[in-house]
Amino acid sequence: MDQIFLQVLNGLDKGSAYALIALGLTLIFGTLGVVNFAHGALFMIGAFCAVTLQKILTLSKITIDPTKTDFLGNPAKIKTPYVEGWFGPDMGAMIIDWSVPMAVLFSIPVMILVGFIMERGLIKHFYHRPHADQILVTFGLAIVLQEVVKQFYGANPIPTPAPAAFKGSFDFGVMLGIDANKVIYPYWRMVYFLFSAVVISAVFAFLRFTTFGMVVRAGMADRETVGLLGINIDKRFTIMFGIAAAVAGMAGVMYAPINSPNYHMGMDFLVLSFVVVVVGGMGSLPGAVLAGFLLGILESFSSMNEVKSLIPGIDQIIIYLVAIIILLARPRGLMGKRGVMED
Amino acid sequence: MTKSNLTRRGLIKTGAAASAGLAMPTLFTGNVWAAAHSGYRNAPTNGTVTLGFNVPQSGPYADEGADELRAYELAVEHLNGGGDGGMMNTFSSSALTGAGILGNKVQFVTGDTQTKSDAARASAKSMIEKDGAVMITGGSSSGVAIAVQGMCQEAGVIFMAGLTHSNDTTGKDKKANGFRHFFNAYMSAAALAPVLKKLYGTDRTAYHLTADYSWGWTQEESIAAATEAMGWKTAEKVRTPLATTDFSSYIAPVLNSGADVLVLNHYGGNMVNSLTNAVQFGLRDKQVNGKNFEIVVPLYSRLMAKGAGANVKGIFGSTNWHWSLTDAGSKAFVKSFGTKYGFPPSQAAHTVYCQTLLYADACQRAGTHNPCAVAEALEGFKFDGLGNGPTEYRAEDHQCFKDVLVVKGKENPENEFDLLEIVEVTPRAQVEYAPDHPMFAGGELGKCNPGA
Amino acid sequence: MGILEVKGINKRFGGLQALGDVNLSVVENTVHALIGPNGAGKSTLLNVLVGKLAPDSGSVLFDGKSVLGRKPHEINQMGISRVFQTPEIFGDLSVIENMMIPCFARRDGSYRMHAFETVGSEKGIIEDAETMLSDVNMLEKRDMHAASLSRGDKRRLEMAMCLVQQPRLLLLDEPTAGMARADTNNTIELLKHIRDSRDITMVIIEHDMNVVFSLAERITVLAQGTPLVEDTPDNIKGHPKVQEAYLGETAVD
Amino acid sequence: MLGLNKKDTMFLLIVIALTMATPFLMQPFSEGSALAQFNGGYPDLMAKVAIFGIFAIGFNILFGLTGYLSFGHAAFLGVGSYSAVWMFKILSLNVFPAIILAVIMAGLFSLVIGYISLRRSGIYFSILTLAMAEMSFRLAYSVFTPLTNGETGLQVRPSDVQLLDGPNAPEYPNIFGLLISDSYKWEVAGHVFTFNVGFYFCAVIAIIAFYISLRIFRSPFGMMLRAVKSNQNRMSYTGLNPRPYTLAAFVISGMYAGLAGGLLAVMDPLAGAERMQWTASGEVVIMTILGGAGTLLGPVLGAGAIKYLENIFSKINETVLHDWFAFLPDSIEDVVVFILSRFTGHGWALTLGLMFMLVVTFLPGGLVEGGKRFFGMFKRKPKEPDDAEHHPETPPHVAE
Repeated sequence: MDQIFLQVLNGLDKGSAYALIALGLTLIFGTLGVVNFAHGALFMIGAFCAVTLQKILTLSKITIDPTKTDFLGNPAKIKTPYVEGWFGPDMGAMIIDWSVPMAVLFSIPVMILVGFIMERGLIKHFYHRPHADQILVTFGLAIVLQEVVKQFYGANPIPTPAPAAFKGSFDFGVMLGIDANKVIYPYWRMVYFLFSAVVISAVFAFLRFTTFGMVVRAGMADRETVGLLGINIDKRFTIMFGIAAAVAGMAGVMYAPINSPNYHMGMDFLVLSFVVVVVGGMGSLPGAVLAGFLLGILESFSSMNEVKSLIPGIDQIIIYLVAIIILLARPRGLMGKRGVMED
Repeated sequence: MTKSNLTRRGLIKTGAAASAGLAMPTLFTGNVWAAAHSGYRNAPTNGTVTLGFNVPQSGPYADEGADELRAYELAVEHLNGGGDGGMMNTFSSSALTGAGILGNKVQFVTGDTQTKSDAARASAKSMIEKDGAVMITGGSSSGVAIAVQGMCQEAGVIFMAGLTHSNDTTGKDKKANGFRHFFNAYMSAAALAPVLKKLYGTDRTAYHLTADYSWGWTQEESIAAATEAMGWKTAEKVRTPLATTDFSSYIAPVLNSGADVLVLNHYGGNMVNSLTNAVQFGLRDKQVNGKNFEIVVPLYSRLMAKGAGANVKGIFGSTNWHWSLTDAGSKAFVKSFGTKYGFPPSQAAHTVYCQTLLYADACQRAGTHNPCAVAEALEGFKFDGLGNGPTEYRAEDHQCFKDVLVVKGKENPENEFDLLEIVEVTPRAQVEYAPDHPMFAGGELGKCNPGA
Repeated sequence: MGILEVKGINKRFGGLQALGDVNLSVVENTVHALIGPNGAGKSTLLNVLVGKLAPDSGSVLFDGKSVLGRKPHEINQMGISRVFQTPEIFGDLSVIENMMIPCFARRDGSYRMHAFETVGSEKGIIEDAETMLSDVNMLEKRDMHAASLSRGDKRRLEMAMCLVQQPRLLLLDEPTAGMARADTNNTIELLKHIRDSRDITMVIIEHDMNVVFSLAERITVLAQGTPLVEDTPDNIKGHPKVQEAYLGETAVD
Repeated sequence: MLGLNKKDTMFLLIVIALTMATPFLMQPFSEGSALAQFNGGYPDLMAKVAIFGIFAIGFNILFGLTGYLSFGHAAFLGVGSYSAVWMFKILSLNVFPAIILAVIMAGLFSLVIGYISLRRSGIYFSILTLAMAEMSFRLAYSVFTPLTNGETGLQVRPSDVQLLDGPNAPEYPNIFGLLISDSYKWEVAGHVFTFNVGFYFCAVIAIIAFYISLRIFRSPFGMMLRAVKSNQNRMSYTGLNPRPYTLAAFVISGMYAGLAGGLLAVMDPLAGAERMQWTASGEVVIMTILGGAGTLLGPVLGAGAIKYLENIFSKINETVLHDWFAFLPDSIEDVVVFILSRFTGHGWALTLGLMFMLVVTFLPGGLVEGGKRFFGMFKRKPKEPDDAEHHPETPPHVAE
């Protein structure tokens, strides 16, 4: 029982990352009609926003300390972050400690800018090209983006820890009256889950309650009609691309403490997030979120020893297996609309 | 020459006809390049000898590959008499003089393994077939090492393995043309076990998380055997898919299992992520069975430790070599590497530097690059001064036997490279095994292949 | 008994009764028009006839055999061809290739893997295709890209593709929709020519009453998914019920 | 000749001539010259170009003709390789049983996957194929290790006893005793040309594969496949069942992939699981698009371009660059080398990504279209109607 509870927790957490990425993908697909294979790269760039901010905050003044030696036996160079110089050691250390949450704010303008450049510079030339071309050019873009990041940051993962306040894990066992240690869950992962819930709700609220959102939703349903009303839907769609990029970016920033970012994490998530979108139904926002959580939970359950001993290797393939079954049983995914992407 | 003539027979004919006026025709069969003259493949010509450095330049191990490449360039510099000579000065064999190998200037070509066995073989082939490399070295994973080793055996060149830790490289997949300086999973286990016993006692229950491919399995097998031999129990052995990035669902059940030690048989990105996740779950702050919960990472690498950041603090593992060693060889190597590049070398850099020197030395002593003679010179070769203390290339399986370092993540690093501290140097005798040990059985060296 | 017998067809979409108890009998070698206001269920009925939609109940017999539950290509192989509202042709292929494909379908059935013949060696097929093209005055356009044809030519091509199969029943879904007057008249002439020159039954859905009354021999009026009345064009013109339900105030001129 | 009209026969003859002359064409620079680095005329690369050419030609029959974008074709390549190596292990080191089994197994495997995946179209089809291939890769890497030898790759061991081979049979893949790895080197005027048995074996098979693909393109079947891409709806209402056509195309292209996989094993008897990964499937997509989807020669050009980039560009390390630009003043040399090294050596993937993006954006028809435009600039006469590939009556210009 407690195991099941634990794996549901895990699944929700995995699912939140999938859902956030899939949400952005679906926004782009629903509004612009573009299949964006570079979306995983946006997630990766988001994570590297956290890395970059951390690097900026730890930019250091170098002083020579003759009393110590470095690995070559030369006098040691001591690095003191400028931040510590400006705000005092304690305050400075705290600022550095909180670099990941701060990077969320930092990432929003960066990601919106990246999104605009991508849309205006590349994607807009592909609105009227076949989906295959869109897939291919964004796939090329994904390769380029990850290689560029690799040139700057190397191939190794870069640790970007969460603030010390979120260290350790919460013991649900104690709370629920089960034995201690039976059901523990890291604080930061709970933060991640809550964060994604907030972002998902914000996106839905934005689309539901603002005029802008209503126009966009109308545009998603029927682009031509909205165009006939004299509303410049293209401009709004460009902004939507920026928002989708920001959602992916924030998902990446907050994910950085969970797994140290590396340049190919985008590709790792790309296939998964596409499977999520397709399972949810191309173009359906609730479908993307639902499928994200569903696949996250299924993935967690399949990694349980009990399940693995029944079907060896099931955790290797569960996501794909589920995707195949769902696509065969429900051709348009869980909540997909008819006629989308069937050309 | 007409197109219709382009059959095999036609080629021989036209080749012969054309040669009369133009150049000496060379007819080769059976894998041979310059063999017609020298009796082995890719014999040095024009006073230069070409070595092939086959390292991952793209993919997750690209940084280790880059570090290996730095060490190779340094080794080539030293072999050609440049720089400060590095470990050539401390090496117990004095055959090398800084005048290249056998008087031939050392050149090198590089290739990208992409950490895929296919790509690695292709790039090794290209170095052998196109660039005339007489020796191939490098790699940062066992799958690649075994694949390339097999290819070098077929092609008839020497393979000096880089970072490869699987028992199989010198076990069931060993080859006469292949040599490994790096240690292996069995040695890790044998070195770690006594330390773990001393630290954590004999009444422990281990939970294994293992990368689901052959290297992971051999390490899991080795560690489980070694720890069980000293009284530990094994609660569970769980295989994790290679592509896993989030290990939470594998780590969450650990505390429930009654285990009080978590063994992470992961390497590279897997290790960084699984360790980070395990620490996030706060496992190390927990008490199980009245004992502190512990995590062990049998194979450590400083570059990976860097990726895991502060999470490595206080966690035990083993490593082939570490820059903080204070013997003369290590110091010389760190000095020349650090001076050239500005940071200390990794264990991957160290092992490939040693391999290059060892190869050059063997050629020098054998008086030829012929793989069979070189192999003979390496087999049973005892040496010292390369940073690991007295070392021997065992003739039976081409595995180096030397002391193994047990390290732990340093609690208070003094600088960004100071991530691991050496806890114990386990002497060679403790990690040695018989060539026909069951974990290594099933393979044969076969005969050396000079490619002729 | 007609060549096409539709009995008691019902089809609901959610709460909407798209077709309610439709009965229809089409006599062989006649032109039968289906008319009715928008949303009367004409296109739905057509989709049921070609196997695109499955009705909730009822039966459709073509030449005594049921067409329900068969796939579109099987229904076509029974001898039913369909012309769409917007011409459905192979835009990426040349005009002659467009014509050859139905010729192959007629000769070889729904699937045959002739991968090792060359198209050029299929003399009989090419001959049939060219004959049909010249029948519809398009022979000089044989090597054009079908997508680059004018709309009228696309319609012509589509009809030619259907006719070359020598179907026993031709279904036409608003063949003149969106056409200029001249094109419409050409199409009427073409259809008349077809009607008069071969043994073929046609079911035609049309809004343009000019087209309907120039061609049809029987007319069924549908309203709200149910046949209102079926009669000859002359009788339909003056039928009060039809005037009320469909033609409204403006009677046919 | 061979059931082809005059122009196609000419086209085929030119392809044959070019293929046979590959050892010269890919080795334009003399040994020891600075540009020798760009020589690609060594057996492994030449054979890889031929093999991946076969793979891409097959993929093009599916993608180029029917428009179905499969992201899982690497799985069939992998199946082909594994089958071939198993044949080497248990039956004979002669290449023919290996290749035949590779094609059959890949055909069966693609029949199953195609039957399931072709129930959907568009991106749903792509995701289904991707999912199945990725499952195959992951299982091959882990659970199926007894069958595939997992991470290390399946290889022939000395302990394997080939049932059909006698005691004196060669220990390496061979064509009835003629070793695949045999090479004839011809040194002439500073050039070294290598004629390798394996390459010519692959080349002959590649020519046969190309010929078959040419016949399919020109056949009624090929026309039907293009009809599928153009308008499936019309196809069904014309009495044709699109499913068997697409399935046949899928299986044919799967068999091509299996053949390529078998040949990979012939050239190098090791089958690694990575060659089944979705990125490997992506690679054949890139090859086909880069060269020109739907054209006959495009896929081969694309395969050549990518394999060349991967093997030659990745070897241009900073030391090589420094050698080249040594004539420059040091400071400029460093800058030039720094910039260029971003795109060569370890940066070759960046070049690949950029090149791919540029081609998709500006040359949707791929290199073939680029070539046409290039030659079009020098032509005085107006061009023939666009893309002759689609008109059997007007066969393509031979320059394609």
